[in-house]
Amino acid sequence: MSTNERSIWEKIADQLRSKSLWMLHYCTGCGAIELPPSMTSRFDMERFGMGPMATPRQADILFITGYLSAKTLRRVIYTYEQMPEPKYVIGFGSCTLNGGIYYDSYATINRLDYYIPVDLYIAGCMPRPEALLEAFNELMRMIRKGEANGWKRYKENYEWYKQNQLRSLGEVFIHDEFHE
Amino acid sequence: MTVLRVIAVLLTGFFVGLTLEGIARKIMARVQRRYGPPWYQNFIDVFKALSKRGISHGWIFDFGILMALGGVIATLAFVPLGDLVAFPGLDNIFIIVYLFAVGALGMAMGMVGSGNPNASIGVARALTQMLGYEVPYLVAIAGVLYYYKTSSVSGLMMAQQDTWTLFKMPIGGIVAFISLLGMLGKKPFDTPIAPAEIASGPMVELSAKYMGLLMLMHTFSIFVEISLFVDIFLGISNYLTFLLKFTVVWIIATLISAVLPRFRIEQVVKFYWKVPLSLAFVQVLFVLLGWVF
Amino acid sequence: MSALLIIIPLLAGFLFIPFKEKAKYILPLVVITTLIILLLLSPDQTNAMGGWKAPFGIVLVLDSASYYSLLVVNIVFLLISLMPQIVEKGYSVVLLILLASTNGLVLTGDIFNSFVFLEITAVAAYIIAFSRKNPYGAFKYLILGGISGAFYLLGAIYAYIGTGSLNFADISVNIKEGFLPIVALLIFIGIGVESKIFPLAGWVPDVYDSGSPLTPVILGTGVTFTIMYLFGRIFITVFHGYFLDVVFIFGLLTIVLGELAALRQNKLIKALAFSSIAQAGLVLSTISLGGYEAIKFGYFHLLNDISAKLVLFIIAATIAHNFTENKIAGVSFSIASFSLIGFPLFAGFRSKLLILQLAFSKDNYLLPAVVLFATVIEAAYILKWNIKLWHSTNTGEEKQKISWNVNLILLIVALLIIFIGIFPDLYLKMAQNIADGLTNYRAYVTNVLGGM
Amino acid sequence: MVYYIAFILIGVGIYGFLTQKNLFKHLVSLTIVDTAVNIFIISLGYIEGKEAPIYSKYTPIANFVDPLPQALVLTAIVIGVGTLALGASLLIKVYEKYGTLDVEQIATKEAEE
Amino acid sequence: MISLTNLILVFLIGSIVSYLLTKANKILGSIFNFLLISYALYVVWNIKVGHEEVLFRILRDVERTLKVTNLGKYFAIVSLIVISFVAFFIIEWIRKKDIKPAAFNSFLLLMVSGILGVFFSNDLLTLYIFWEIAVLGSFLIVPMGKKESKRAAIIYVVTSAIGSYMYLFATFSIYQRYGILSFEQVSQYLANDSSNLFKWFVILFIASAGIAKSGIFPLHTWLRITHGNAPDAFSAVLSGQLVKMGSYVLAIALSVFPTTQLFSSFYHGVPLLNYVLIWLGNISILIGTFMAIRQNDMKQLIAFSSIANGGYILVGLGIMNSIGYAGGLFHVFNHAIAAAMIFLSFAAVVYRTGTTKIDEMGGLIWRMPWTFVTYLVGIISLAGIPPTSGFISKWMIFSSLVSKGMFITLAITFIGSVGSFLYVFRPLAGVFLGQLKRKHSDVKEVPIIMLVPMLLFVILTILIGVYPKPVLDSIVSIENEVGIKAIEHSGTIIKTPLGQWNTLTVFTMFSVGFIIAAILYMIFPKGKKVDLTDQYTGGEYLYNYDLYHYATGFYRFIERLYDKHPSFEKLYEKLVSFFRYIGYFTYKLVYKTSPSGYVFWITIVILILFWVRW
Repeated sequence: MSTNERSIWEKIADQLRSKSLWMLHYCTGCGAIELPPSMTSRFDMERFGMGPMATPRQADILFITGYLSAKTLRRVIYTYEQMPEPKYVIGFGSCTLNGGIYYDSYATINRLDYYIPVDLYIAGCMPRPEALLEAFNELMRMIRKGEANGWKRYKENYEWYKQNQLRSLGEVFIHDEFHE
Repeated sequence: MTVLRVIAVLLTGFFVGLTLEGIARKIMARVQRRYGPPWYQNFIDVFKALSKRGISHGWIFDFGILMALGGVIATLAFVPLGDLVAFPGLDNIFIIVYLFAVGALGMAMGMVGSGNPNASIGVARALTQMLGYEVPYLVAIAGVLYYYKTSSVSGLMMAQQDTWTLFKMPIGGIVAFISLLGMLGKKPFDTPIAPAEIASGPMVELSAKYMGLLMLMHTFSIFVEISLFVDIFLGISNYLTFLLKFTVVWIIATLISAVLPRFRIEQVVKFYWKVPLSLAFVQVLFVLLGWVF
Repeated sequence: MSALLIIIPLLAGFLFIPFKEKAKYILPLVVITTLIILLLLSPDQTNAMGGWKAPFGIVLVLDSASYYSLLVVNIVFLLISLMPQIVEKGYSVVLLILLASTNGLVLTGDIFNSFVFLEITAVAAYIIAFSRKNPYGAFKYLILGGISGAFYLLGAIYAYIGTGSLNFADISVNIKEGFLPIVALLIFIGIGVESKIFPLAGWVPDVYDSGSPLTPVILGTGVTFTIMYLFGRIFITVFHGYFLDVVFIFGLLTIVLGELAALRQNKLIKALAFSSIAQAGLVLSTISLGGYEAIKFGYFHLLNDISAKLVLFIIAATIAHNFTENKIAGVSFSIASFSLIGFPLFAGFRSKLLILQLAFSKDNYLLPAVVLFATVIEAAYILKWNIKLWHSTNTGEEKQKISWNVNLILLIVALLIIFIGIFPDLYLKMAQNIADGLTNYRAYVTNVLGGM
Repeated sequence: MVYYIAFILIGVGIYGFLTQKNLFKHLVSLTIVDTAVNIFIISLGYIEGKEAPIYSKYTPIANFVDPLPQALVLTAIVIGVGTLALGASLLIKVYEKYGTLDVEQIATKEAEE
Repeated sequence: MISLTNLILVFLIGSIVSYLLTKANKILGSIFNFLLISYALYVVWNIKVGHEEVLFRILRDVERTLKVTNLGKYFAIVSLIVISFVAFFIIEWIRKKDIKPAAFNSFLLLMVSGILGVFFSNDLLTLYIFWEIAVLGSFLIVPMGKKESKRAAIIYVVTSAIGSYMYLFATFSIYQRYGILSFEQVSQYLANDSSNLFKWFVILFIASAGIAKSGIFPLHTWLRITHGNAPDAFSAVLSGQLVKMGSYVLAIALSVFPTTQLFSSFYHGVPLLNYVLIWLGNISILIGTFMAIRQNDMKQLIAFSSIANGGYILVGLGIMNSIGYAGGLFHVFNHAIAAAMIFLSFAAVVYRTGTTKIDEMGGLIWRMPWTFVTYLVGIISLAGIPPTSGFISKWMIFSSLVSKGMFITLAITFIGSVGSFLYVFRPLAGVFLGQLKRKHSDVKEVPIIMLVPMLLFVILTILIGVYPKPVLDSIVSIENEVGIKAIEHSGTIIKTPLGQWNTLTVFTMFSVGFIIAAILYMIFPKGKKVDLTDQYTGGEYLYNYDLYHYATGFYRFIERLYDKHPSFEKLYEKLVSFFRYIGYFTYKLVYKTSPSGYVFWITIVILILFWVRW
């Protein structure tokens, strides 16, 4: 079915999903330090029903907070595939947008979007918590509207994503002499 | 007639349980000087979790969750809420405590069935913690049973004509409350679900629907534990006063857990078998000698 | 007439010295003839040797006790003679002499004559003990036997001084009061060495372990029975049970320390040697409880022990490794060891039960405790051997196969043990007769001295 | 009076056993004990002023010492000789096997087996 | 309907027949075994109580009789159920195992003949005789197991010999004092006997046989080695049934000789003797539980749990009020069934994987689901969790302890029951759940013949758990026979002065809860089935999932608390080596010395006798 007609149940479910988003933040690079202030008393994230979760199995949002090298990208893809359906990805900071200050380095990847579907980007070389909260509210609105369906895109053109990933990483699962 | 009462008990368990959990999160937030989620946040979380498409690790994983929820629902049905008693003659204290073990075993079996070692470590810790808090709790309760000469929970409640058992046997009350904290799995004693150490322990492989069912089971089990404490120690109460006492106990428990860090698992067992067990034996000695206020 | 029982084996022995090898086939014939003669004789008769009347000459007494003991000893000899495999090359001659001296020992009514026969038995035993490269053990046995013979002789002489004559009946009737303790002590030393009492029986393990199957079998069964009979004859009929409380203490010591010593042995034959020491101690302490019942049950237990020991020693000496090849021998070995311990369906259980019941009826709580303690230890080491032989993994290097006739005899004895376990009155009747003969010394005296 | 000599000899024999290390000496002390017992037996029968109990034309009236112990001693001596001979042959075999007659060395050799 | 003596004779002859049959063909022999044992069960089932038979005669004036009492019949039925199920299991099991099949089958029948005799003997001596036959039968089978079982057989026989010989000592002192041996007469004579000391001595010594056999505190060390190493199917019989013979003798010592009348009440109506025995039971519960938590070998783990449950039965029987006694007897039934069920599932696991170490296995549920179900229901009953029968007996013992106010015993029984959750869960998580080892990936389920008895056990446990009427009726008849006020129960409701509960409503409520959960499960979207290696590993790539299994040192954090625990096995080994040293000392001193040593001993004896006599 196309991306935006949704059954009545989907609509209600999206309402609920937007109200309680559980976040698995993949802290790489310098973005991780922005999260504690957004959770504690000044910018209280829990007001919106959001909270950090330890395992991808229970997480709704995969929150990638910085540059991704080839090695860490494999982990991100592996974790992304372990998350249950309606899952959303937020790219935090310019490094996920277009490689940021490491755009020309041999190790990092430039656009996160080629490898996993990103629903929302937050620009800024480490944006402040206010931007983070603004982004969360924006995401909630998108979910309510039914626009945040990156996971559907991933499912529909799965080969394209997989092909991009293999092109840049060689292959996701490494068999070398270190791992018998 | 009993069917109606059972449904009433289950519904109270569901609604009152979830609202109180929401209130607990609000109190926790207020203690940390922040606003905290709305009181109905837990309802949303449960329904959101139920609505997602998760993953399952084979038939034992599903059976474990069903057995857990089924066991706890069965236990809840037997617990008298004030004067609302689903099975008047049959609510024996040992039945409730051991039927509760069915739920615990079901969850343990399901989680370890998932094959993740974090889950096995979490379950091993949960069982050890259970060994820790169960013994002083049951000895204190046995003191009360011996004093009132009946082992049915509603009978115990009715027996507190003049003063509450909490004032009649204060040490027993304290021991039961400490064990209650252990049972609830709140902060000082939440080693099995330690998110930082073993990735939320048994719940590591629980995805959407199973997570929702388990949150339901968690609420029902909290409801069972506290209502047991309220029935036995806090005097006669009709339905409304029961809920009031329930909320007071729940708030005290949340306040304690809001400020305390987490025990290591050996410390939990050592603590429970040093302080509460000796207190329980002192209390039982008093009951034997008849020194009851 | 009863003298024939001694003469025939003696003559046969001396006749066959030149061709020792063929003597192996004569032995069974000789034993059968003695048995036939014995069956022809009637139990209560005395024969004066050389016409000299009782107190002066040597007298051979054949009352119910000696009749049945002879029967048992000869049957044991018959069984051994039927198994030529275990008899060494030239040893059947020695066996003949041993048979003669044991018959003499049982029959004789004269104390000096019993010394002579005791010495002949001892000498035959030394030779048998030396059967295969065990000179040191045999030498030690010789020294010990020599000393005990000397003391026995001293005792006999003191008895002679005390009563003026050497005849048992005469001694039992009119020995002077002062002499009895010294005589009893010396004779106790003399017999103690042979009947494996605790401190005196140092020779038993080394001799029984002499390598050839013949030594433990004949010494453990035939000679032990004769010595026990002699012990009964002297200490009960002649001394009227005078010295028995001391023997009781020594018996208990023998049981406990015999069993404990067996725990440590790593060779089967040595363990069985200690077990036979302990069982001998048990028989002695039961007899020394005193009274007709005690003697009867004592000899009943002795009979059970001998039948079990016969089987155990033969198997222990011939094949001392696993039973997987020769199963029948294994089965009979297990049956014999279960009867030794006292499991219900076997003979040992009956005798142990009767001994316990007797000890309790005499308000003696020490003996049952010791017996039960000893049985626990005995169960430990005998069953250890049982399991080791049944389940030992090393497929024995020398595939020693038992020949069929040995197997057959062992099986017969084992089935006899089970038969006695269920219907004990065969052995019980024998023990009863022996006990009768020993206890009523009035009949013995009148029988020997002719009511003088 | 002769008793005391007999008992002293027995004491000597037993002393010989307890102290000597050489096995042959044990055999010797065994014979000492045997002869001591025989002497004791003989001394019993002696009566003052009587002759040796041998019938012959020189001794028509039976004025004899008690003959019985003397008869007994005969057999006792024979038996003593028999055991001695057997002991000596056994000692030869012991010597062949252990190469020594000393008790300690034999004990050490046996311990090695 | 043949008489009992003929039945026992049939079994004795049967053991020889089954030897020959199994020599011919393994399966035929075991089928013959099974038919014979189930025939015995049929005979015992509808034998009427009070039926007497005279047996052979040992001591002159006391004849031996077999008499069917309620107590004996109950124990016999429980034992024969266990043995017949195991016999059915053996039909398939014996084909692959490398034990000597012919000897195994014949000794099994010999043991059963001993057992039949024990439960129906009417006096102390016949009981001893059949007891020894049963010990002989089981002794011959135990060494057929692993290498260690050879030593285990010796320890087993020595411990049970100690117990039965103390029992024999007491029997003879009774016989010498009163002249009679049958139970009724002995209890009458004991009742009006004056000397308290004699009564104490007699009852304690008779109970010592029970203590030795059911692995209670002082004589419990043999259980670990014997159950751990005996042939797998036989350890089911060993712990399911032979231990119950010990409980039978304890029941006799406590209830047939009514200790409550014999002795004055020491604490709330419990005489001092019972109190001592209860404390022995307590210590064995503690030892059993805490040692079981440490074990890594699953069979030894369940062996320790048999020690703990033996302690439970003794505590139950010791209380002697109507509820406690009924609890003890019911627990005999539960533990027999649960232990047999668990050991059969272990036998199945060993039949396929060949090892009993928990950390060498894992994830067997995906290959052997039915064995898992048996083990699961077995541990639910062993741990005493409501829907199964295990809970009923524990509940009775708890309520009787509370009504008697014995709080330390109560605390220890709670430790025992909660501790049992821990140690039964260890094999569940280590062996059945978790990651499946690669070398076990081609393991198949056990053949059908082995599955049938296991699943019958499952049905039996749940059936009795929901509808305990048949077992409760026989317990009521026992209690009337023994003279204790019977518990009143109606079908599924069990009433006690403290409170009552209905097994049926618990079960229905449990199933209602289960259905509600199932409905919720159906409504919401179905989870995608994921295979075992798709785990959350903190984003890491794992290549060898065998290591990703948590089983070694499952409760290491508690074990560390009592690592330096006093071990009684070492104590008894020191004792044995002390005895051995005495033996060695005498051997060296008296038997191995030179000739001068011998002469020295002769002179010593002469001197002593001289000194003593004059």
